Amino acid sequence: MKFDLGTARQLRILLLLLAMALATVVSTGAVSAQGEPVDRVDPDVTGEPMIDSVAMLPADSIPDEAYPAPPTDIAVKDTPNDDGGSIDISWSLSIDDYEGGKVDRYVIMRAPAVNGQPGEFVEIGDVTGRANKVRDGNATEGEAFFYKVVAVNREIRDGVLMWEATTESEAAGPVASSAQWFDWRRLNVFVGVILLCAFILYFINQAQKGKDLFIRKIAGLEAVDEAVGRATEMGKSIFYIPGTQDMNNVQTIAGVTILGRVAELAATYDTWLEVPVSRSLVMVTAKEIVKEAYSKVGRPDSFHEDQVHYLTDDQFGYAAGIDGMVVREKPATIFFMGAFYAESLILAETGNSIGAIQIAGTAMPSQLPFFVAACDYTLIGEELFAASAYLSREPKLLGSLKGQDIGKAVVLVSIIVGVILESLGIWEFSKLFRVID
Amino acid sequence: MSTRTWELLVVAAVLIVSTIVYLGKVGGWIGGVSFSPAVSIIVIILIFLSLVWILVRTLRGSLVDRRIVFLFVGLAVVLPFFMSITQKIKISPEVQQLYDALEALPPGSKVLVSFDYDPPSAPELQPMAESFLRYCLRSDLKVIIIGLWPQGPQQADLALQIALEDPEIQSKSPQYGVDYVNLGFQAGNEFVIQRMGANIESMFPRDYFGAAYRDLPLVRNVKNFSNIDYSFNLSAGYPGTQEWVQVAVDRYGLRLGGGNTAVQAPMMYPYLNAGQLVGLLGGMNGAAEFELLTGVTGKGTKFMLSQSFAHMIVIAFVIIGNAAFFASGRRKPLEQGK
Amino acid sequence: MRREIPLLITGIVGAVFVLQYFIPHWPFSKMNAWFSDWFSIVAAFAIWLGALNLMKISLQKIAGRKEDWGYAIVIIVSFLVIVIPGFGGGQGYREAGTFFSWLYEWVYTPLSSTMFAILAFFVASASYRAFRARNLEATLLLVAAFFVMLGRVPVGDLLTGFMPTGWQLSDLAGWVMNFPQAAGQRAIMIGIALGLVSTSLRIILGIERSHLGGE
Amino acid sequence: MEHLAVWIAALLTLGIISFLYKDNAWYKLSEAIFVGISAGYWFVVLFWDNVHGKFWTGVFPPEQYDAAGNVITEAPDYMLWVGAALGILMLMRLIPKIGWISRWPLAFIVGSTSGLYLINYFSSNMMRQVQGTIMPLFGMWPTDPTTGETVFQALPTYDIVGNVVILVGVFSGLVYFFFSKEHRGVFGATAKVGIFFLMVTFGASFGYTVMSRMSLLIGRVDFLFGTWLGLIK
Repeated sequence: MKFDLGTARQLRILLLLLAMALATVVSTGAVSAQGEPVDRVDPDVTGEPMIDSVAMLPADSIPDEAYPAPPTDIAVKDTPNDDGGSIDISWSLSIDDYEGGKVDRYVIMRAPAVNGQPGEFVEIGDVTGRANKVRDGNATEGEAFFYKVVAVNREIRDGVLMWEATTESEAAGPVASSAQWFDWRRLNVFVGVILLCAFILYFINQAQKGKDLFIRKIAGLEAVDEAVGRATEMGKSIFYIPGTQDMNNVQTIAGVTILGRVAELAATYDTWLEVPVSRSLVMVTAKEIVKEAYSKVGRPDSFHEDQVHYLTDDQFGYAAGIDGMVVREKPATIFFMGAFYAESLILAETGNSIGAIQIAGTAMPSQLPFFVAACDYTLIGEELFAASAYLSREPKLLGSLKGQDIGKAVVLVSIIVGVILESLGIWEFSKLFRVID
Repeated sequence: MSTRTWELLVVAAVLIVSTIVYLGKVGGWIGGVSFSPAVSIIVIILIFLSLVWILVRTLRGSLVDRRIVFLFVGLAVVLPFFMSITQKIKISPEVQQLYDALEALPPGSKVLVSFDYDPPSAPELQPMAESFLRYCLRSDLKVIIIGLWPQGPQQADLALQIALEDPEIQSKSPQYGVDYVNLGFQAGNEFVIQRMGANIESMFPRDYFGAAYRDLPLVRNVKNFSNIDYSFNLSAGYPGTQEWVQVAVDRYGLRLGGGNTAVQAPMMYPYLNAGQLVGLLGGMNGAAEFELLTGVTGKGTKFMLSQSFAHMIVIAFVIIGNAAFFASGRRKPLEQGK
Repeated sequence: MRREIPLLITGIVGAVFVLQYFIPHWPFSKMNAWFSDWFSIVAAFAIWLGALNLMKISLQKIAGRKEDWGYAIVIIVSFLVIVIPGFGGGQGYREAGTFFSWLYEWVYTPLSSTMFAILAFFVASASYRAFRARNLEATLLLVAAFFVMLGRVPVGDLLTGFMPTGWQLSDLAGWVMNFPQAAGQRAIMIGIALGLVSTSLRIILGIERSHLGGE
Repeated sequence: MEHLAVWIAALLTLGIISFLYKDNAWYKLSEAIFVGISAGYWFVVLFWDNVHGKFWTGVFPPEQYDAAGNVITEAPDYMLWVGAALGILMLMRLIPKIGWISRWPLAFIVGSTSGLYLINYFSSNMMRQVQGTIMPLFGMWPTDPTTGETVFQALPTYDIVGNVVILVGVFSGLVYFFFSKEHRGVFGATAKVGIFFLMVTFGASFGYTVMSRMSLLIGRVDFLFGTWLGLIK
């Protein structure tokens, strides 16, 4: 097998895109690597006594000692690893800010920069006392701003706001938000994906060079031939159910890929294959695939448009439809390959009750027990994805299975090493796998 | 008489009896039925005896018709509705965790509730929705409702109506738009979650009733998930808790509790174990436990007796099937009854 | 051309979707939103194909007077009964009080809920007929199922009330769910993730292409 | 109307349930209504939500005014035309001669799905799960804040057993999924243990599914005997 033009071009484009991404990452090297998490901003007042009415006393009647010390060390910076429009503000708490102290909350003020000097400050939100950072998510990208943090002490008696004593910090800035070209918090995922893809591509390449790759027997797939053969002997039809999800589910894609192999067999044996589907897009795809399979084995005339037909998008409408068809037509063999939900049970039990040979495959853990119980063979999880490679025996696809196995080996080794290190009190290793920052 | 005649007679009888009962309900001369404890016990004994009869039949070598199994399931679910037996419900740790996290929220915290289910799953999820909303409104938590399933917001509306009937909540007279808001449905599955992570308004420019996002005081300043203190996802499939974990929790660090149909719940345990979920309500049982914690008895608790009976029946049938299987020398297939 | 362009589209779109995860900058930050909108719109167009197909099959049944052709008429009529008020009702088609919402509440909801509910019967019948302790694996499956079924309803603790706290059925069920069950789920999950990554990669690179059909 | 509604709902419910007895005319009628109604329902909903709600109002935003009467109409989003174009290409399937064009939107959907799934599953279902499995088996090593010393703090037995079970389960379960090695010897034995764990998982799933299904049936019974016949107190 050789890469044809289409694939080679695609590979080149992929590489180009990757290179572009890397280049931009390098060129904007100024991006900070440590994206420290910032507390949530709560622009609304939370956790404070309810104010029913306001009876503000004049400012001169507020006792002097009521004014809190200002917050200090206001630090403003562009939020790292984002697409711009956001600035992080942090500060050291006012020395009067402690449980029962003189700070109820902090009000954040913002002013646009005019010739490098702050313009008019307006309130943009507030946080409760003891909080020392917020994120301003409304800072237009590229515009410079100054920020001030105001400590607020309030007197509330019986739900009536009596007075509000405020002390402003110094203004900090100017700072402008900008967008970054690489999210450094996701570097580990990036490396992981690249590594796994590299394993897979390496073995695909090896396989193409003719290296013999061993793949163990998968019982469910060994039985496909037999199941199609039995339908032929009995002169009955084969049903193929590619799950109930749409083409935006990889399980469905795996399902329709396997359909291609089954359709080839059915066409070879000249056995009627029926594919009722529950999504229009799946219908479109499945038709293409079955048609292709029939012409591949030289029987394009045996293909009927209605072999693949749509019932309804509705899960149970679909199940009810299939149920009726199974009971009335009594197929000899039924395949269930793809993503299933609750309907799996109705389908598998009904098929079982008419005595059909059933081969199922899904990566839906909740539906596996029923397939395991009511079907003759079941492909569990990853085996579904391996199926198309296994059935086709195409070296490229088998190579990718080998690559997956290497990925699995890495996972196993990492788990063992990680558990040992962690049990010895060394944490750093497991952090390599963290996804949240 | 032929089978056909019998069948028609039964259908006619069912229709006539239900018409009479219905007329009785409308006219008010037939009320609710309730068994006395003695009758309840007799009914239980009868069910048990007939199960023994099935066991004997099966041991003799033929599986009973599946319709008999169906009949038993029906009885096991219907009869407990009329029995008055109270059960002791125990709180499981995952429900407790969810409740504790909720309880720790200060009043005024914003809670995002996503309704990702449709009426068929309502028996399991609606009780959870009702008691969750009731708890939030009682504790002065601000509730923001969305739906990733088209029917979700309708279910939310139904649950809200029930919650708002609560006298304690009525005394607070919560206001739409200030204390709770229903942003409606948006198509796009996990993409919706992802875009909410950047900007919620861009996904829900108007609420379920057509008001603009920026005109709703509760959400006016809620830009994205960083402004949400807690979230709860009622899920019956795709898109659901798995997508919320993958996108909202893992990418945006949202704090998420899950309310799942029992079918989905087992898949959520690895997420729970890895700390991606703060707690989990699984199925009717989870709903009943949560009701117990929040101190309001709702449908979850009411339905638990039927649930217990149904489980017992299923277990009984597994045992009967296996007893026959072993008695018949293991491998020999049983004759399919008809 | 018929084959190369789709392959190219798949490859580029796939690669962009992988990259956008790592690149917060415009236009990658927007691509996700665009693609999701596009997907919704394409799906809405595609259902025309499905609906037309359903109508065609039903009409063929009626025209050919095939078995049960009467029900095909019912399918077409009920399709029209909901579609006409659905489109005729304008934007507020599903507001409370409309005929569409009435159909939804009193026809669609009971039908779909009951479809779901009759699964309870099948599950019981499957337990009676299919779940056999044939070997050690099947026995484990059954034992785990027992623990969970009994432990998750109050009756389980009633039966094991004599046991000390922490060893009652609900505790055991909790243990099964939290540890062995979670471990198995996690193994399946990781396996599926690997399979998905590999399948997706093959699709993006155009190695797996049967879903696009032939020339 | 209310009486009619509840009767229709009840009769349709009984119609579906009657399938349990056998395939019959009442069931077939209910089924046909269901197939038609549900196909129509999604047809309508997808049109309004996606074609109208997303596309139409996106490219032709309706005029809007804020409380002060200022125009706040959103700018049209021209990118949505691409989606419509893809959708129309999809419909080309109806014209056999140029039906092949419909592969373009298909390729688009398959491509975007693959890319998105690749990343989502890799990060959440692999990286995160590996991280979740890596844990101290026997205890923690916290640092005492007063003395600065690191001390060993053993976990309760319950957690140690649990941790070991998770470790063994995940490890052996993954070994079962190895495709490129024959299940023989120690490797085979580990894979066997893996199968045991998978079976326990399936058993638990089965138990939970029973729970779920029974709940849904309970919901219907509540409708029939409560809402319809009013027999439940």
